[in-house]
Amino acid sequence: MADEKRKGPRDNGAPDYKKNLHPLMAKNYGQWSYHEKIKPGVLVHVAENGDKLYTVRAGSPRTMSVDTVRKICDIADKYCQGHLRFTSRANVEFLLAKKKDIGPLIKEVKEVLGFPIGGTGHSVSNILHTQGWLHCNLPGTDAAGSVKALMDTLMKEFESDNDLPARVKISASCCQINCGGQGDIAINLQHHHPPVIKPEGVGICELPKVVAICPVAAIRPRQQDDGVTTLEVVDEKCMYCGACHGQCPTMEIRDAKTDTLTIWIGGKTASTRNGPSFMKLAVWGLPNNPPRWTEVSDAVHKILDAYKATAYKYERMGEWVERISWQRFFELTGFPFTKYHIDDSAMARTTYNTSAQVRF
Amino acid sequence: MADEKRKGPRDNGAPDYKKNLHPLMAKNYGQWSYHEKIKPGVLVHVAENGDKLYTVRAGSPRTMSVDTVRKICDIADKYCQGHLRFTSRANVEFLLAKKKDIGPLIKEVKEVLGFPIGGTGHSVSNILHTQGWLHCNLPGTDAAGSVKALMDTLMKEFESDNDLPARVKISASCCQINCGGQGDIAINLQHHHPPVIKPEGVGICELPKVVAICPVAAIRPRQQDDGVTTLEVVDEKCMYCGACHGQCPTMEIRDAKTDTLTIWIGGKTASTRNGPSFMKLAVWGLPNNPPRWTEVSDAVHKILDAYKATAYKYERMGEWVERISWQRFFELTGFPFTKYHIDDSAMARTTYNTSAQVRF
Amino acid sequence: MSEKKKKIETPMVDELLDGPWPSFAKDLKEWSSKKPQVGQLLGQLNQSYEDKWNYWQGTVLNVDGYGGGVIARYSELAEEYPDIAQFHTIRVIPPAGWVYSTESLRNLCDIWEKHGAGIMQLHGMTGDILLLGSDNKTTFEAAEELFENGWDLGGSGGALRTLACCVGEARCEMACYDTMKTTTDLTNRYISQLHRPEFPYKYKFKLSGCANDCGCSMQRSDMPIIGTWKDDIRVDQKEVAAFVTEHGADFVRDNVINRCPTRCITLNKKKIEIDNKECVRCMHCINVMHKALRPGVEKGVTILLGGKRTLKIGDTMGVQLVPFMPLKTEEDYDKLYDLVERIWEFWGENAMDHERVGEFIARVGLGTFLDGVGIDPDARMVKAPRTTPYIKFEEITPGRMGGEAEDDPAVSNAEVEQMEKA
Amino acid sequence: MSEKKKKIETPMVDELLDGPWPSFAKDLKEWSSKKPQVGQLLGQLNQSYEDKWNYWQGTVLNVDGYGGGVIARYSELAEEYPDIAQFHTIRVIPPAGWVYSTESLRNLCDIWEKHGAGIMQLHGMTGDILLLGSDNKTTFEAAEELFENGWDLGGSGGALRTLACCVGEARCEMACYDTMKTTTDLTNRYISQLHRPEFPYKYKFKLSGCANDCGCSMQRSDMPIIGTWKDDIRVDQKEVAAFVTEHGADFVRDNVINRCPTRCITLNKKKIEIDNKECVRCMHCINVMHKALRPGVEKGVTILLGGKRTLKIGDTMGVQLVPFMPLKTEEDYDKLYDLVERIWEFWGENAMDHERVGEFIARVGLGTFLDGVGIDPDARMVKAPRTTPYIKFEEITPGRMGGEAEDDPAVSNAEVEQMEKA
Ligand code: SRM
Ligand code: SRM
Ligand code: SRM
Ligand code: SRM
Ligand code: SF4
Ligand code: SF4
Ligand code: SF4
Ligand code: SF4
Ligand code: SF4
Ligand code: SF4
Ligand code: SF4
Ligand code: SF4
Repeated sequence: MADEKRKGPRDNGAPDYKKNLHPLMAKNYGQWSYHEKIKPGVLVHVAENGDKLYTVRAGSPRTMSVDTVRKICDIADKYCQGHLRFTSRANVEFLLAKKKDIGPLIKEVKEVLGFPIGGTGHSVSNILHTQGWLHCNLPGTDAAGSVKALMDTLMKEFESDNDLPARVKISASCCQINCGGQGDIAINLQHHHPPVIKPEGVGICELPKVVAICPVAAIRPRQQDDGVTTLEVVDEKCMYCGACHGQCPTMEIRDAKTDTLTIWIGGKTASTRNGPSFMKLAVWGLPNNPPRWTEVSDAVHKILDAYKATAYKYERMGEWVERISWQRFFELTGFPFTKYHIDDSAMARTTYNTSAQVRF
Repeated sequence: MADEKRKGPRDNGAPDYKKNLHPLMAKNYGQWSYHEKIKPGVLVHVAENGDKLYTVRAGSPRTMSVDTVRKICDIADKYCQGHLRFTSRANVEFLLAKKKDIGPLIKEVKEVLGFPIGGTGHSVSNILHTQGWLHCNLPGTDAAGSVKALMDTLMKEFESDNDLPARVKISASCCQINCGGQGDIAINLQHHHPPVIKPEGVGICELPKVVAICPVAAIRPRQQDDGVTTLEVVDEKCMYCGACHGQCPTMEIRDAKTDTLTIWIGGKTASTRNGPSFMKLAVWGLPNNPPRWTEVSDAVHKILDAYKATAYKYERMGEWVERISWQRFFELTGFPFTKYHIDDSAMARTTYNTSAQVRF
Repeated sequence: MSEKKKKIETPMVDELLDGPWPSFAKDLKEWSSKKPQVGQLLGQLNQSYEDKWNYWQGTVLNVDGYGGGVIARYSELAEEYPDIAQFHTIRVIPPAGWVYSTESLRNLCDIWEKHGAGIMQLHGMTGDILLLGSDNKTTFEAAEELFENGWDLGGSGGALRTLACCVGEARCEMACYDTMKTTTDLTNRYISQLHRPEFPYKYKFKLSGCANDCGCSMQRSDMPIIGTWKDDIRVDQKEVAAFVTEHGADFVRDNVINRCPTRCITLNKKKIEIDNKECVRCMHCINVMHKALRPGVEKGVTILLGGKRTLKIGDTMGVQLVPFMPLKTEEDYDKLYDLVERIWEFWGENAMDHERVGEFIARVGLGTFLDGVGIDPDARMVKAPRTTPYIKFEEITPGRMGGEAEDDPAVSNAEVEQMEKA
Repeated sequence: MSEKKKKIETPMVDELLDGPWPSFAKDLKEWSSKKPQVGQLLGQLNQSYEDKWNYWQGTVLNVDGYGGGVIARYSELAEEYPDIAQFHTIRVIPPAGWVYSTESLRNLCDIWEKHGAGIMQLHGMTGDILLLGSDNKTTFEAAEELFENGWDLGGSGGALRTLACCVGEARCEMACYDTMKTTTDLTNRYISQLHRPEFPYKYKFKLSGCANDCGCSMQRSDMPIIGTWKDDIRVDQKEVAAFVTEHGADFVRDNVINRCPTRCITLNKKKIEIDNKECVRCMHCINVMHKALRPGVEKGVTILLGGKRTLKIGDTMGVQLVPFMPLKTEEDYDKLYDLVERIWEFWGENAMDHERVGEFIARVGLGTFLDGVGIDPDARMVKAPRTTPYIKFEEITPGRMGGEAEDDPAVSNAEVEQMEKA
């Protein structure tokens, strides 16, 4: 029987969420009435019956040793009736039944874990990110490291909840596949030329599959003089997306010499007000500079400064730029507007200014 | 010398506009200060120096005998110092120096020409239209006739200048080439299937040119059993645009049995407020029914009624629908929303509702 | 199909004789007493109404030295209607802004009664005077007499087309530049390009004195030229106060303040303030309060490119190419000409056959187009920058101009790499 | 490349040890005293920092009976760092909403310390618990122990992926449906599709309790399910008055009234009125005045389809497919399942390899897709109807589903016509 078990899939499915809920969550499930901010990083949710559940949000590095996770559990056992949660931005949320526990808990989180408290309200919360050089096979840059470097410069924005006009969501991705989410600000790796085919690798992948994956049919098989079938990429069709690289490592799309970082702004997933929006290119050509990527943090701060200075309250970054115009965005930040900012996709025409409206 | 002249191009260029200007236009050229409405169809433009130029706008059928044009000239000679103009919507504008001439002029325009006065301010002005069966080689419907039939039902809207929330510009086109302009409301002919190749005609046009004109490469040459080269159209690629028909009459795109009329709304060329906009499909499948096309006028009135009832002042039709939503437009007018209303062009994705925003 | 008859019956067309809107049918029916071909025209039209079918075929006819300007038609029902066997239209360039002296209009009428069917359309959608109904002989005679009287043929085919403009400074206080002069100057400077098709496809200019675009340039011309201003809106606060008094502050708020696309207007009691840095010159506030507000005094034009209607890639609109250009001095005009010629050169050399400039831009991309014409990118050219991260850096992969894939395009391949290593 | 050393130096990574934000580097460095492979991991990372180059290669490893859930990696620097020669990640399905008892978290820690490198990521972008650092043997051992403790593997490959949802009714007064239950039910019902790839490509659900979309569904999931309500916003006028008193009427006007996308709110003194027919359930007013305003009581979900990020056709967002569906009773859930299955069937049969459902819709058109899935068109599915007049009437020319052109497509040609006549 043990053997049988070992061979087949168990298909256990998802853990029972009910067993994991904080007792006050279970009791007041679907019965919450309102919430209030207590201070940055600290919320209280009040149930219809008056019950109060306190939440302390702590910034987390996402990648943790089990020792660190156990320390988190220790704190939750002490103050949170043995329950906690993580947010969709990888922060830790400590759930408390008693208001008086907030202070001691925060003290312990800071001292034991070194995690800052914040990320609520109109703050810069944790940065959504990907694997980078720590684990993926495709990255052109690091993720955890570059995010650590950038967050080090954004503590004020994380730890306050009304320093900014609205929530600012940042994400980072380490190749053009973009496992990172959309964001008010997104930092993405940018490839600059078609893949270079590593001759030693040709043959290790299924050639037809590699040919088939290319979205623009830029890859085609090619007979070499020696009779061996290899691949070639039609440069003018290739858009450097890297899909082939995911399929076959031989299609090397990365290039330590030319890969750069780009910053995209104005992404939004919420259907609030103007609705969701895609992010758009703000800056390209930033050097990929480990270990602190200062050019990136400088650019991010320029954007945040302009936003803080001129956005209305409750105006997300994309809504702000839409209002003030991209022309003003480039003026305010000093970034150049180049031909590469102009869309050239099949839908490019919908992005052109097809009106005589003009600002000076 | 006369002979020489007859052979070469004269390249006279444009007539000298200065010689054609009404004396008050010439005198106050670039020196106008403001204008006022006197009554529907009648404007006064006041120059910096106080000069006043009165304009009486009369609806015209556009297609006229020289006799009618001479009658227009007679009136202009009598009241307008021998000057008049036509508008970009083919209306006649009588230019007067004296206010007291307005009444007698209007009387004469109505009696002699039978032209109505109006088309100014927030009215339905003359309908922009094309050749139709009167002269073009491509039409699937008539133009002058269908416009006459429709305008007969829109006299109230033409002769008043504040019956509508804003200006309503209508246009009509007689094949999918659409020589008619954009419009708040546009009535266009719609083809419903790929061209049928008339065998007797194959060979009269340059085959490579016909093949080349197709925007979606749906046409290809084909060897017949008898060795003759003919053409064939790949149905699934063809979008019934009729470009090939313009190139070669053999590619018959029209079909008296299936061609219908479609109504598109919300087009706007002015960069005012929301800026220019394309018109969008409101109703398809209206029968092409000479000589009075009543189904079309019924549909147009449904649209105008809904617009009058719910638009704000100064809100052009496209701005109105954008505000109230297309969902409400279809509810208000009772027209069905079908899958054919959903864009399927390369830019279709930009037209989908990519938000959770929803009305009930 | 109906049989040949002596008297032409037009029962369906006759249903358009009455009704309040002026009837072209009635006019032509009356006129047919003088010109039998007009009666036959109505006969053929009636046949079309009955059959829902058209009976004109197109053909080509050119006046010596001209490559366009005549739209030639022959009737498929010529047996029945012999006088319209050939029934061509001559396109004639009108005076800018369609302002006429009765003298010049009568001159046209006379020529056309003499040589043609005496039917005129004032005006065609492009802006031409259309003279309907000449045959293979009278077309030439009419053209000759038109030329002698100072008229000229309009455009057709892959050529510059007849220009059109709004009435502008001749009668409109909104006008920010001289549309009539510019139309006339462009026509005359490029009259050869208008008469002798040498472009990949047609090219239309339409000119409007302000953003109201009464000249319909945005979606119906390849090169819209639209008046604008650079400095501040001129405000006459006395007139503002009068307007507010007359209409009420609520009216002003609902119809002016809240309709400004950038909300850059504020009303303080009976005084208006405009944040001109945020004004996009949309004209709305000026339209509503045209006695109180006026465009600034540093006037000029915004130049757009690539508008057209549907055929092939669907409707397009002009894209903002030059946010501001003054158009006063000769030097200003030279800059405009220079721009036009650079565009024609680049488009002419690189476009495919039958490819409008807007289609060309859609194909090669605005960025590549700007490079080709030598214009610096400006954020005002776009609503927003790109969303897709697939940026092709042309330093590395030059953009493709030609329509067809090259036989031997540049490729990256393994062999080359191997060779490099060897 | 650097030489093999006894002590691993990581000077560049070390620059990330300090600074106010918690350092994964510091954590892992400390942890490496227990797990040597973690030190080697940092060594390889440091090499990457120096070379701006990555040293992982991908490979495939599957637990028996599973077609995904393990992301297998081997190091190109295995000679230098032998203990990370194989260094896989196991994806584990978390409890819905990422709420944990410390007991269950500790259980995971224990398993992972025992069988793996003891590195966890809480959580992956899709929502999985990521356990980093097992080899070809320990992966199986870890999986076995995970299964025995009630855990299960997450998705990868052309399969249903691990679902994610916002905290919803467990701690949020905005929630309009039970995101945690729906996530858990969908996971369990479709656990086979999650474990054994049988789709053209990946399929993600993300669930958010309201339009705020804290679950990031719109652009990062194929099927966003978002809470909404059908009746009126509940207004507590006493709280409204309190809010106006506290913040002032101007604040309410600037931040609530004027920010409503359809401007359907009016403020009369200290009373708010909402024209609920025009409200688009955007949540904004409720967000700002969350003590005074609440979603209605007739709650349910809006279902969208086709969101994803960049690869291939660029970012896409969910398209509104079902404006409203209640999600309370078993019958309601059955309707959801039925919809999901119809979509999977149509997409599964007609999509190309590696074609997400959003890409499929982009290719075949939303109209065709609706037909295929059996949903009636609704004007709410679009921002606006089509602009292009090239309508393909499918009664006459059926839409093409397959990716490749048929060898022998239907054609219209002259010969056929001739034959018909004969
Ligand atoms: C905990 C979390 C949900 C979860 O299940 O994990 C959450 C929780 C709350 N969100 Fe959120 N949101 C969370 C991620 C998001 C995301 C997704 C993301 O961050 O990537 C979004 C969409 C972002 C976007 O549009 O790109 C999101 C958009 C919102 C909004 C809409 C903001 C706007 O555009 O107007 C609100 C409403 C508000 O701000 O008043 C909101 C409001 C809230 C409230 C106030 C809801 C409530 O009544 O409890 C919660 C406390 C928020 C706070 O931070 O002050 N939450 N919220 C997530 C915390 C992430 C973090 O650690 O920072
Ligand atoms: C005479 C004419 C120009 C010409 O050179 O022929 C003209 C003349 C005037 N237009 Fe126009 N417009 C004329 C065609 C247009 C067009 C083109 C068209 O009709 O196809 C448009 C653009 C339509 C569009 O957006 O699709 C046009 C959009 C405007 C607007 C902008 C309306 C808006 O969207 O807000 C104004 C401003 C206004 O209404 O206050 C305007 C205002 C005016 C004013 C008030 C300008 C002035 O101060 O003199 C003129 C008198 C208008 C009246 O009718 O009350 N005119 N106007 C055209 C008359 C056409 C006709 O016979 O009906
Ligand atoms: C006469 C006129 C309609 C009218 O009744 O007013 C007209 C009539 C024809 N148009 Fe047009 N177009 C006329 C203005 C337009 C306009 C409107 C405009 O210029 O403002 C357009 C849309 C704007 C644009 O340029 O896109 C227009 C877009 C077309 C097209 C499509 C061009 C395109 O690239 O999309 C064609 C087809 C072609 O060129 O191959 C076309 C072709 C034709 C032809 C020559 C049909 C043909 O290919 O044989 C028609 C000749 C009819 C005839 O018997 O006279 N006509 N045509 C207009 C010209 C009169 C004039 O010179 O003033
Ligand atoms: C681990 C993770 C990033 C992270 O650090 O959190 C990740 C990592 C990888 N992603 Fe991803 N993706 C991860 C979430 C995402 C997301 C975000 C999401 O799900 O919300 C996206 C964008 C949303 C979407 O689905 O479009 C995403 C879009 C992709 C794509 C592009 C898919 C597309 O159709 O556009 C690929 C490439 C592919 O599938 O061929 C990809 C492929 C990959 C692969 C498997 C690379 C490969 O092809 O070998 C990466 C494995 C890295 C590793 O070593 O573990 N990953 N990937 C995320 C999964 C963790 C988890 O299960 O919780
Ligand atoms: S973004 Fe690219 S490199 Fe980074 S984790 Fe995703 S697939 Fe890997
Ligand atoms: S990078 Fe993308 S576009 Fe270029 S060959 Fe590879 S798959 Fe094709
Ligand atoms: S719309 Fe078509 S049929 Fe009508 S005039 Fe233009 S080309 Fe001819
Ligand atoms: S109708 Fe248009 S799409 Fe169809 S074959 Fe002719 S040119 Fe091509
Ligand atoms: S476009 Fe402007 S300048 Fe020209 S007529 Fe219209 S309002 Fe006057
Ligand atoms: S012209 Fe338009 S943008 Fe400028 S202030 Fe007036 S309404 Fe606003
Ligand atoms: S999406 Fe809505 S229900 Fe879910 S956590 Fe965010 S605010 Fe609450
Ligand atoms: S939920 Fe949004 S749309 Fe509805 S009333 Fe509030 S702000 Fe307006």
